[in-house]
Amino acid sequence: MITKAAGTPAICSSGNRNRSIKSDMDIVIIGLLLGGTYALMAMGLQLQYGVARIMNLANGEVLIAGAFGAFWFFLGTKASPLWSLLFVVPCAFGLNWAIYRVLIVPLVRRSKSQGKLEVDSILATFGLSFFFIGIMVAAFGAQYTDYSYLSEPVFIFGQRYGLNRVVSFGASVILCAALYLWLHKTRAGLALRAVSVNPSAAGLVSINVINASALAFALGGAVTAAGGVLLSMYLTFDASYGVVFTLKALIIVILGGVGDIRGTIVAAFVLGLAETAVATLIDPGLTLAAAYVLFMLVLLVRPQGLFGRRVA
Amino acid sequence: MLESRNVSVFYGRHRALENVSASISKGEIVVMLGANGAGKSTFLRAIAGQTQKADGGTVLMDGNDITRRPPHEIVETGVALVPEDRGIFADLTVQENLFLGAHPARARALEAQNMQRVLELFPRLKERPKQLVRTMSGGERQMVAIGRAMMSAPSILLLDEPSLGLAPVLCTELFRTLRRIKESGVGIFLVEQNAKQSLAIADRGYLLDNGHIVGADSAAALAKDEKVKAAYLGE
Amino acid sequence: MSIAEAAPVVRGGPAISAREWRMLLVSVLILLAAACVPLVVGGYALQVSISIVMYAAFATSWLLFSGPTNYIALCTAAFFGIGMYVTAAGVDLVPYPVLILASGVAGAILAAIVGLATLRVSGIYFVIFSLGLAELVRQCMTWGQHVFGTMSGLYVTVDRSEPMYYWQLLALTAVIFLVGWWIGRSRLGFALRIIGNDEVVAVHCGINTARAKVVLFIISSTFASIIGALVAPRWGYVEPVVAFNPFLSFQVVIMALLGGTHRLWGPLLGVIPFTLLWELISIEFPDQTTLLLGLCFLLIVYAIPNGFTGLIEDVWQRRKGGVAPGARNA
Amino acid sequence: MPELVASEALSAAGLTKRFGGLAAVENMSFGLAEKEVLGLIGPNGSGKTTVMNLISGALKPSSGEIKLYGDNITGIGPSQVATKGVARTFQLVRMLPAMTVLENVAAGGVFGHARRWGKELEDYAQGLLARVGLANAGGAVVSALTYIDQKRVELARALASDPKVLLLDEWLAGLNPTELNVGIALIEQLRSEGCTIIIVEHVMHAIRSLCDRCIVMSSGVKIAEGTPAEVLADHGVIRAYLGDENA
Amino acid sequence: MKRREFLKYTAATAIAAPFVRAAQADTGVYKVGVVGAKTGPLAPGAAITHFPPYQLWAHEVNARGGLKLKDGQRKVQIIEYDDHTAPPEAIKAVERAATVDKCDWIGGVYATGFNLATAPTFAKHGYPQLTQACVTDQGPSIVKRYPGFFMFQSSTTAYAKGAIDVLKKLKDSGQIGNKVAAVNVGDDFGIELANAGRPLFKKAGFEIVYDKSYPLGTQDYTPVIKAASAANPDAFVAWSYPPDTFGLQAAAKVEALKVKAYYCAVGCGFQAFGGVPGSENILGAGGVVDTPEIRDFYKRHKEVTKVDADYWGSPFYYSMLQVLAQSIEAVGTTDRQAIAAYFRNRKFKTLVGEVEMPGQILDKVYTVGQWQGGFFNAVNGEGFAGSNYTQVKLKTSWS
Repeated sequence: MITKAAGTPAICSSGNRNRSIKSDMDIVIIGLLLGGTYALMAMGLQLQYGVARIMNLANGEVLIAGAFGAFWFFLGTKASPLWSLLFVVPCAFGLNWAIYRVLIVPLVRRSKSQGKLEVDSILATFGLSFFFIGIMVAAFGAQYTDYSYLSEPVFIFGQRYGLNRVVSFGASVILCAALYLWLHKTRAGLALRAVSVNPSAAGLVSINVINASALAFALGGAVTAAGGVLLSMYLTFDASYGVVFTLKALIIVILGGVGDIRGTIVAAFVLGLAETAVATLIDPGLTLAAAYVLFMLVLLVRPQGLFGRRVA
Repeated sequence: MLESRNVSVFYGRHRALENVSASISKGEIVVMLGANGAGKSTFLRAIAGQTQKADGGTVLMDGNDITRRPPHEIVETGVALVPEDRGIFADLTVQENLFLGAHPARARALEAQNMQRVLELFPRLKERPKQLVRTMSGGERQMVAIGRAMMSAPSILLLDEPSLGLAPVLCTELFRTLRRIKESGVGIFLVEQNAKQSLAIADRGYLLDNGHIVGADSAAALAKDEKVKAAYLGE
Repeated sequence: MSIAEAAPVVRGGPAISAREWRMLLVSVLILLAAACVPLVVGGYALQVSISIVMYAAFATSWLLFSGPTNYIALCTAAFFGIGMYVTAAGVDLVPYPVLILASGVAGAILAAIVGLATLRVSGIYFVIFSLGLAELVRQCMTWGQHVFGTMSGLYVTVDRSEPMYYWQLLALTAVIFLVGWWIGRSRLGFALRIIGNDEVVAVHCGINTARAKVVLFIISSTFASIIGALVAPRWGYVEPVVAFNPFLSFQVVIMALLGGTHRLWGPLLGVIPFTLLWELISIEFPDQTTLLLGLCFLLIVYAIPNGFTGLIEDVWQRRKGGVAPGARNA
Repeated sequence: MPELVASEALSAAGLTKRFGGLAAVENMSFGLAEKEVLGLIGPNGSGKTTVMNLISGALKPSSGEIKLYGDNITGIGPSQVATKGVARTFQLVRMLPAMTVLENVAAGGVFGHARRWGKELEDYAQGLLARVGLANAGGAVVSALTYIDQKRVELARALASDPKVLLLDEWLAGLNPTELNVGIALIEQLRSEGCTIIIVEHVMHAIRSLCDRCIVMSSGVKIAEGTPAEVLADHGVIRAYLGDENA
Repeated sequence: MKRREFLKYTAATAIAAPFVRAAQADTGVYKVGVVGAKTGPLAPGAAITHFPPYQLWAHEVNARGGLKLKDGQRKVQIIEYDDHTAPPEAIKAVERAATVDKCDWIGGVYATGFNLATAPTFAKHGYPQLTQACVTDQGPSIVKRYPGFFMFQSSTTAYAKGAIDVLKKLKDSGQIGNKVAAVNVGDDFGIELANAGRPLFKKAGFEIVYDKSYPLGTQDYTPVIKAASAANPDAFVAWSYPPDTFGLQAAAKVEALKVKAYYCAVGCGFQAFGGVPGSENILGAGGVVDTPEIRDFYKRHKEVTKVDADYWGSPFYYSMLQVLAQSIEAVGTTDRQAIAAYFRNRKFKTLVGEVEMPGQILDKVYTVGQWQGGFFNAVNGEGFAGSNYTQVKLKTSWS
């Protein structure tokens, strides 16, 4: 059993020899589609961590909750799970608003430094994530859920791709663009960015920092849950699977740089492309390891992330 | 008119301010002098509702009690603070900083008008609206900070050591600008180390020592006062 | 370890004061009392006791690094898993005691590499990286198992009685305490207190802060790996999913924080009540453990922000008629 | 590049530091003789503090080199520089808040140029405290100290490593006139004891009374050098520093 | 109550509570401890395969009045413990079941590693360890080490061999070619199956044209499927786990992977998998022979536990409990050693037919099943002499 199957390496390399422009294009498209998925996972956390400055470890559970919402809607109505966005998003917004007001504000008030707040919020939201898992296990059971909606091929450059992934990529692009425009072109968005950049000065220009942070946190939660709805169309999930998403989102947010939504988008796509390239060109077994190595390299070369601000 | 009556602030058991009463009206410059750690910054922060709330006394703006209001509400009453660290948004552009200044509801209607006024005061800001404030020099940042405060259409401007870290040549320019702002009808409450130049443009002044007001008089009289000369003018 | 005591001496130095001798004596007595536990209890109570000493060792070794540096390390599971794997891989080849050492060495090497690479980055980045470390090691491990065609799970067959596990872990805990005490008295400890106060001042005082942190990280991680080696035979079978379980990392942190990170013995105060509480929940509400555990986490964060040691010190201060609450942190 | 003189304690040659495209310090060269007190003056943003940070190792120069008694210390990092014998104070006083006054001072004497430990360290730190006028404050908590006393502690901490060169970065800033006199007297005392010091200051009369020699910087370059009296009389200096109306 | 007193009281209760419970011994019931993951990575599998059979069994035994012992009937009481997918917790849970709750029986825990980790604890307290959720090639040596260990399961190799035999038959009859693409999840059972499979593929005359692993928790299987597809295999074999079993199927469906045989391992037997469009004619680990009794079992399972039983573990789990019940009633007491001695060498009639455990390892399992018309039919097995397996169909369509 210890002996290695002879001939395996040679066979594998033959696949690589046949690489062509077409298959390189393939990597790019698969990578982009995956990047769209990652952007959906990470965008909400960016708002919560970048603006509201709360490292929310229960973020993945909110995503799973959104996915369950879509699943149950689909099961009950047989209509497109995308319609469930209409109630999942407002619910998630309200829930996260409440979490911020009830659980986070006391931490913000009592902590004397950003570092202490970070530690407190990591632990509190970790506890919260357990709480959510407990509730979801009780409500939905612990089994795997998978309903493969729109699991049919679409053709791009003659290659087949999952329609659900393409749809969610489209939604992700729209969401990213909308968030970017909102943050950069509206007064409310500017106010959120101001809080992100310098919360203590935001009060000086009549921004209610607590409210603005609550808004960002709630918005982040809503975006995350929306991501959950979209991802549920093609990912298998269960009540305690959220931590996988949280970890991925954390890596993307930090890779891109805290407080800059462009960074998150770029990092999501870089990661998607890198993972796909590694999976296709080197070995699928190393995809997740590659993600961490990439993360480590960026930290070494540019600790503040691709788009991040240098901390003084 | 902005008025503090018997304002006290404690840090734990340490008394930073005790029974400080001071006032300022529109169109005048009032300077508060005091050594390091006398409590000058604490006083401004207490008035503006920043972190340290007043533990005793009242703060009135045009007769309304604003003592325990949060900072974002105090701005709406027409009191704008430029703290010692400037309170600007270093990672946003000049233009965005100024727009943010006009975030208070009271200032939104006047945004265009105020913008014009600020750019007239600081022509240098007009040249580079898209520059990130982080990349600017100390003097330019101070302009952004004061400009940002002016955008909120304040009646009273609170400035915490605006000359700190500025070279003498920039200091002179700054005080000239402050005089012009005053002439436009805004009251300026100035906390300063630079006694000589601030007394030169001020109408009145207070002396703060160890959390207490130990003197109050017209600027001209203070400038001649022997005690002031010894303690703050180094003569 | 970082609360000021207004004594006009530089803490540390070669001479051991009378107070320290007394502390040492008390510690030895407590240790001896703890060593008698397996002679008195057995079965389930012994299992709980083993849990307590294991987590005491984990939390105290975690504190060695995270206490003075304020870096929240979430990589206990990574080093623990390494220790287990080294033991499992070599159990049929070399004597078990050698493996315990080898586990420590393997952990130290990994810690050195990781530490040199990441301890330059600050706070939150380190937290996330450390959290990802267990995952990274696990991925590399499983991929290696595929490539080299070995089995995924490894059997560890060393005969040890339950009391033996207890004594081994207790002895290790004692060693960790000794090391912690020694660090506190050494130049390294003094350097760490300075770093904890102000890192900029520290470098300009000539302290190689990166090296100090790496050394500490290595010491702390080595112990976590050794715990892995000590516990591996008890599990009997080692596989990646359970050896690198990230929950362990969080559990250790929450226990240490519950106890308080200002004192070397702080984690002990957290480990004992938390383990008992955990058992209570598991027994009374086996179906809702996750939910209730989440609530306990929240409760600890909100109700006991400075841990039990913080609570005790506040009470102590108040009794001494001193400082108003909260002023301590000002 | 100027030749190094044997007695030179510190020398900088062609020192340049760029942040992005902006040159904060450009091609600075200067020497510092043993037991000399050198003043570094100039308007804000002229690069004085950058020079201090380059010497103390807090910043790495883009080019140029710094030597300490002929030993190249360019870019070796702040802790190494401290070990080689350069000690500094900070523009805004930095205390170790959770440590006693004595420990604050001792912190400077364990890891730097001179390394002491145990009883020897304690005695030495106590001696330094006495030297800066805080003989009885050793057990106090630093937060209880006044501003000037905190400055004294910081000075004692810098001295604890027996530095070959002492860097004082606006050490007098923020003191009121009475305190200022105390501060100047303290540095005067160090000078008479034969310390080698570089001072960055805005307080002109301190510069006049303390410095053997002055370097004036403006926009990152050296614009004048000489005795305080000479440079302060220089027209160019006055224009750059005090503004046209004073010229 | 003053705060300090309150704290004292709380602390005392917390410390004493575990031991207080021990004192309350119930005599009228037969307590069965069931330890498994309710949270963590293994929870989804346990929620389908591990806990429900016990619930169904207890429900049915109690419906007929309980277990018939010499001193009267005893109702079965199930006590479930969550091990959080962590071995130390599993060890403690078993210990708790044995010493605190004083269970009359403790079921084998969930997953191979956990059974091994808890084996010494079972042995120490004299509890036989009858387990279904333990698949390994090390069975004989484990049994030798722990005489109370009974595997109601077969070896890893049996499953790999079963799958490869099915493919070999297809190849030998000329229905498919000899090229096979094999992927596996980089974890535990997946790696073991892959390692067991490689030499077997060679022996069966297959050429492995693609052989890679992918990590647990991969989010996109498109690259894996596309790369496998590029190697033009005739058959695709995934030694997979539930989340990736689903993910690979979805990716294969989109890619319309052109293989005539598609196999995936764990999770293929979940009812949920059969419900996914495109699962028709997919091969997987497990399967059962379609009988009215089995159909009735699935119906009862759903009614009682609200969970769909799977087509691999569930029927065997239930059969294992039938064996247990028959043994207990035959012995007539709660003497665990006697019960174990009883089922050690006897044949039992169960849901899956007549079974026994020679060498303490089950003599028969269904190794390969295929989804056909909403039922996961057994197409291969081991030890079922003369069983009429369903004919294997080729995978012709993904819709």
